[in-house]
Amino acid sequence: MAKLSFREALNQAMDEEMARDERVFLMGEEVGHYDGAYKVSQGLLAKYGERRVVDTPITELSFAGVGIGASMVGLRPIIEMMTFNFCILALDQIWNNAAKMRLMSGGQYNVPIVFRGPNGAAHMLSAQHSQATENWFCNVPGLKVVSPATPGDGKGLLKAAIRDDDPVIFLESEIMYNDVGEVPDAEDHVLALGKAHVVREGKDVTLIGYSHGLKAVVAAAEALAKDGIDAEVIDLRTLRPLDMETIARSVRKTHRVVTVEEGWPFGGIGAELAYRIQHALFEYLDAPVTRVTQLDMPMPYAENLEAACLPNARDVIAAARAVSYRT
Amino acid sequence: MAKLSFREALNQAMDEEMARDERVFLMGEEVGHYDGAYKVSQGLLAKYGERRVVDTPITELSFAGVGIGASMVGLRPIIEMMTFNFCILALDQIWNNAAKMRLMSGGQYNVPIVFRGPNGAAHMLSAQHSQATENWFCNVPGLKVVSPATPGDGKGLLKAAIRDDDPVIFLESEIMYNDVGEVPDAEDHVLALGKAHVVREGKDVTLIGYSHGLKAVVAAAEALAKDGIDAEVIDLRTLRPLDMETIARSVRKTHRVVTVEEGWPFGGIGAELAYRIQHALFEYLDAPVTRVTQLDMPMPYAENLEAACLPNARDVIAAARAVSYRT
Amino acid sequence: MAKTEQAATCDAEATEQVGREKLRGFLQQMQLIRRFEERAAREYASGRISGFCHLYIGQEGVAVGALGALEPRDHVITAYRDHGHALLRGCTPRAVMAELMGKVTGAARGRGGSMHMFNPEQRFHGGHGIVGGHIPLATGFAFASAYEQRGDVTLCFFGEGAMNQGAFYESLNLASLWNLPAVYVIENNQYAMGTPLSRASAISDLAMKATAFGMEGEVVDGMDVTLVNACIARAAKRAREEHRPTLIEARCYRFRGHSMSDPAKYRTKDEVDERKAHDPITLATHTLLERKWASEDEVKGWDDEAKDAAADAAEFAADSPQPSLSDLGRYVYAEPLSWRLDDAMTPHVREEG
Amino acid sequence: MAKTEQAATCDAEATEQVGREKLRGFLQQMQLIRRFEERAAREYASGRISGFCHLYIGQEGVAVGALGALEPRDHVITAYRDHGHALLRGCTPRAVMAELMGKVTGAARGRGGSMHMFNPEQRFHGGHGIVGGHIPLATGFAFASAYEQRGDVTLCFFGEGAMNQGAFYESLNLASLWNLPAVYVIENNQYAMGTPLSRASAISDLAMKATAFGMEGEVVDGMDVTLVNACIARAAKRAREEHRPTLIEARCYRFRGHSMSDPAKYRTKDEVDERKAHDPITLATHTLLERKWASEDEVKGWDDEAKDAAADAAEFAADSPQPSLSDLGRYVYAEPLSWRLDDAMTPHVREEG
Ligand SMILES: Cc1ncc(C[n+]2csc(CCOP(=O)(O)OP(=O)(O)O)c2C)c(N)n1
Ligand SMILES: Cc1ncc(C[n+]2csc(CCOP(=O)(O)OP(=O)(O)O)c2C)c(N)n1
Ligand SMILES: [Mg+2]
Ligand SMILES: [Mg+2]
Repeated sequence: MAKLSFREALNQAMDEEMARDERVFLMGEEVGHYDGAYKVSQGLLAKYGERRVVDTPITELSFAGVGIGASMVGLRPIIEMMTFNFCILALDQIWNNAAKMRLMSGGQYNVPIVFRGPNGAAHMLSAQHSQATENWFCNVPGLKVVSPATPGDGKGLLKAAIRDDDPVIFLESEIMYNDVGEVPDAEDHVLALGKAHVVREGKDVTLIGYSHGLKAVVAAAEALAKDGIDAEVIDLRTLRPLDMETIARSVRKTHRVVTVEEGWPFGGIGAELAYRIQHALFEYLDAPVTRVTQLDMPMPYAENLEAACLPNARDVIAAARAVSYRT
Repeated sequence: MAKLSFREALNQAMDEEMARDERVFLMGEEVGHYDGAYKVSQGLLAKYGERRVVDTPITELSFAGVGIGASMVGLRPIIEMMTFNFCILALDQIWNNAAKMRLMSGGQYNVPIVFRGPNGAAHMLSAQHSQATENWFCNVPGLKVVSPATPGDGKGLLKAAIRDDDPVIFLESEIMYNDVGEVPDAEDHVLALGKAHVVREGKDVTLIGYSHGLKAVVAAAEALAKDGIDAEVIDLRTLRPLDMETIARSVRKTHRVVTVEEGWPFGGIGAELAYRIQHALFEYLDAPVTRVTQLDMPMPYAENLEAACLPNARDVIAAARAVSYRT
Repeated sequence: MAKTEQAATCDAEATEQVGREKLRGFLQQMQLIRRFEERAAREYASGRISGFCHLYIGQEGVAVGALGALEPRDHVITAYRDHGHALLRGCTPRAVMAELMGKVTGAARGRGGSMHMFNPEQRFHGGHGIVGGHIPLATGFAFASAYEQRGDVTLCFFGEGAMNQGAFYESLNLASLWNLPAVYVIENNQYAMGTPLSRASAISDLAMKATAFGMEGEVVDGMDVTLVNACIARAAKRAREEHRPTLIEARCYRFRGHSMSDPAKYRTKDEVDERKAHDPITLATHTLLERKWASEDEVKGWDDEAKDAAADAAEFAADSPQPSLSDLGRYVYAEPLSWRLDDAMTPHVREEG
Repeated sequence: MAKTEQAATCDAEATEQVGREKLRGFLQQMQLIRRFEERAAREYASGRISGFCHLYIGQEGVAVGALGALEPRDHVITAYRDHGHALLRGCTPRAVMAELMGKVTGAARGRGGSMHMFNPEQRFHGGHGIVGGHIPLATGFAFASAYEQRGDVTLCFFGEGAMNQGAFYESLNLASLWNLPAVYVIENNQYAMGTPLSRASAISDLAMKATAFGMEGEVVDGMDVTLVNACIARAAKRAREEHRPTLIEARCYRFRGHSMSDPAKYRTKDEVDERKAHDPITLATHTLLERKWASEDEVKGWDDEAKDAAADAAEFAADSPQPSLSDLGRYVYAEPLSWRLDDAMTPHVREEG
């Protein structure tokens, strides 16, 4: 297995899919001549030229729509959002056109498009540039939502997203691009969408996370183990649709759940997981599903306030102890 | 008490607040010369003139921003969304500017603005015109979200929203404007935001609804009563912040909860309620919190499919029976 | 019909260019759209059609003249006032009427309704409800044409009200910057719901918006099908051969309210009557008659055929079944949804019928 | 300084208009901004400032000339490249530097950071991070002025990259349609991050965009503080007296990268050097010296004062405390949040320090 950074793994995924399928192209702000604001598209312009690596003006609404239009007539666009903060301007296109076109036309269109880019808070970027956007997409049927936690998953899931015939929102962590991880050498490393991954087996409590939040989860699981609490760790990988089977298998064993996300709490991933778990597995639960989230406020700039807003391993440990009645 | 339609009650609320406070004005598409797409603003142009009842071109993003800007420098705008479907285009202004300005400036601005208009599916308006938008606003801290179920509440809550110093999203049901109800004659009928209302006391199961969904809830409660199930009915009135005290009081009594909403399920109001209830009242629950929602798909046009997508009293009854283990 | 002699006719030069056969065809197309929509209005009144329903009556010259200038491989997209464009692009009257009635035989299998007709096989891509929201899609079709160097062209229709949305301006910039083969047609029917152009746009000469993006702009009389045809032919050629987009303001008028529920009190009867004197159908009829390119009988015959087609469509639609409830979960994703797999998503139980 | 004699000076006529006192003031303001930001860059390099930090170095002539043409009651708003505008509108160097370091003594109590400086008391309304997103807010300030017939004016700054956003076009239409007292200033520094104007906009003469909305458009050399001052004075007068908006393209250049993390490889050193020869500070300095409106010693003295102010600000900011964690829930709503009331919102437990 090769050791690659998240950035390199995603770059490889795009590169391989562009080489494989002429209909795949990349479009977005600074993806070409600048080699990507976060350098995820580095080298692709040089390799594929301006036809297939398209720099856009700052017009999120319209280039999102251009991508959707192109996908309706047979192309397979990858639209990079410089960061997902800016996708708010494009939501009309993504929600009303990408998500609904198939239904509204009675099944006459595929909309095989991927919107990808960095998501979530980075470091001291303040309120307008620090938000986890997954909740807004997960609410909307017609979309699939993916958010990988490791370079290997990033590559395998991005390739799957590009090949998928439905619109996929692909959320990368803004602060994990330099993270290095193992990436399978397999000619075609493609992971199925909609499948969660059991990262660590355990019997006492189920910790569910994804993307950057998984780091706090894994760190918490290690700390808990030292303390005699054997946590099972699930990486959701795909947020919509949720892999309830994998989750149910775990909860039937542990009877306790903590969810971790970096988005706002109200109606977030934790809320949805809590609903489904308590609904489907009521009699299995020995404690309330407990979520760890960003605090319910816009992100402040100051370093100490920002750190206080974001969930960390200590919060996860506290929640795991609480559901284990070991506080 | 006067009997007024929802439309008249909302109109009165705006009229009274405009008369009371020169800083209040109404802006939106067709609010003036057309007297409102749904006639909620009927007569206001004639009474207050073009200065205070402002017709806009079709530019949701910008007139939302104009309202927010005006509110930052001392005015108190009411921005009508012709329907809330179109607010998607304005979300950048509402989320990034209205919701965050206070925090981002360290408390130097009030943003006293109301965005109001019809919400939810009406009848055979198809996917782009039939959605309940509350989940998107409830997720975002900095906003308050209100959705009245009766003309009387509509008037009292809209007046409160206009007087509130924070941005309020005020969601009216598109198909209830003709509904007639009692509206208190009191000179100043203002209801507090953030308070739920117990519509019917009961001891066996708590049914939680709001806006148009409350109709199905009330009908279900009546049917259940005949069947020996005594349901308590709670009208949320305000969706953000949620009045957990009123809910908790009820759940401690009934031990069973059904939530009803016309929005999509993933991360919806029902999910959030379920999270909070199971978390805070785990030991009180005798059955899983169960939600009734729109089906998880864009709204199809055909009458039978649309009806099948929307929750109705039968669904609520079935859910109430299920949580009562009386199926 | 006493005034036939003095009545106005289509532009002489453009009429020559269009020629006898094509103009006869244009009239028949306009008649079909007109009669079809008159029928739809009656079905709406009778309750067999519901929801929003925006009639194109009065504006037929624009779509007919414009689409008559295209090749079959070219792409067409419009807003919610889409029955005419749909009928011209291979949606049968039956399919359009059935869609209006929410039947499974409809142009979108009953999922779309009046605002969302589609026929991708003939490159008619809808039918869209968010004002201005389809303009970026059109830009995307043109982008794809350029990407694949296919030489086809995209024609995008929208109202003068939509022109105030940011999506319009952003798209024009992209189209001009990237040399896309797109033609943007503002159907300026003077009103956006109840708002006249003067209360919505800072300028009234709309084609001038093109200069802000360094592209060609043209104004055309949208009530004259021959002028529209010539204008779009020029623009399509520019797109196909020079890879340059064009913005066109087609001045027209809708004779009915904005939608079936609009009494249109914001304009006078006199104003409407004056505009009706320039009915694109009357104009084309007089032109054909004056030039003896058609007889009164022929015109009457075509009109009867149009009425018959509309009646047949209504009957077909009324007799068609609603979509099956068992198909409820289809067309959300490529794989049909099966709610049973995840009953937390509250599968309502619904019986057929 | 050997070339002082031949060096370019500000426009003669505009310089006369501005006059000695004002031009001396302008130079001092530009020096303060320059030295302040150079200091901020060093603090960033040393790690005391984090996040995004966009320097205005090279563009000072625009803000200084423009704000020098306003009255105190007028409103000002800009994007994230806002340190200069903030300093000119009453945010002290200490408050701006403290904000950069995320301290409670900052211009936004440490909540905003580099991109979100505010001083509503002097009608400086930020500091905004979404490209184009503040343009409708500016339009709203102007709307409020018209609503209250106060006679004040709104000046809105944004980059040439922002001009491609729909919000820009929508706002221009509203401002012109409603006769709002607004002046929109495109600070065309030639690049939006790494994208030169030519790859983002279909036209290069940006003031022409005004014609699409029937409003006045002007181009001005943004490196000459006197020309900017005259141009904005005209536009502000038009806004105040004729209630008409103006669009201005101020041609300028940023000498540094887009933000602290941008190596700016998309342009050559030659290009940058050539532009630096037209440094607005050099230009104003030469003008003052040539006219003997200031001595070299004076200029040097002001520069030293600017450096001292920056140093003082850095020291003050470094010594200031972070916001108190006990205030974490403030400024979300008018009433401070108390998470205890609703512990389901996961109040993380955080100790001070
Ligand atoms: C974004 C959005 N805002 C508002 C509406 C409601 N609406 C539907 S049609 C219409 C008027 C559009 O006028 P115009 O573009 O001139 O087209 P016309 O109806 O005249 O053909 C409005 C305001 C909408 N569908 N979408
Ligand atoms: C909506 C949005 N898209 C993208 C960005 C990322 N971004 C920040 S600044 C910038 C370039 C803006 O260029 P310009 O408007 O010319 O201003 P300048 O930086 O040159 O002052 C971009 C793309 C953003 N902040 N907001
Ligand atoms: Mg119109
Ligand atoms: Mg720039």
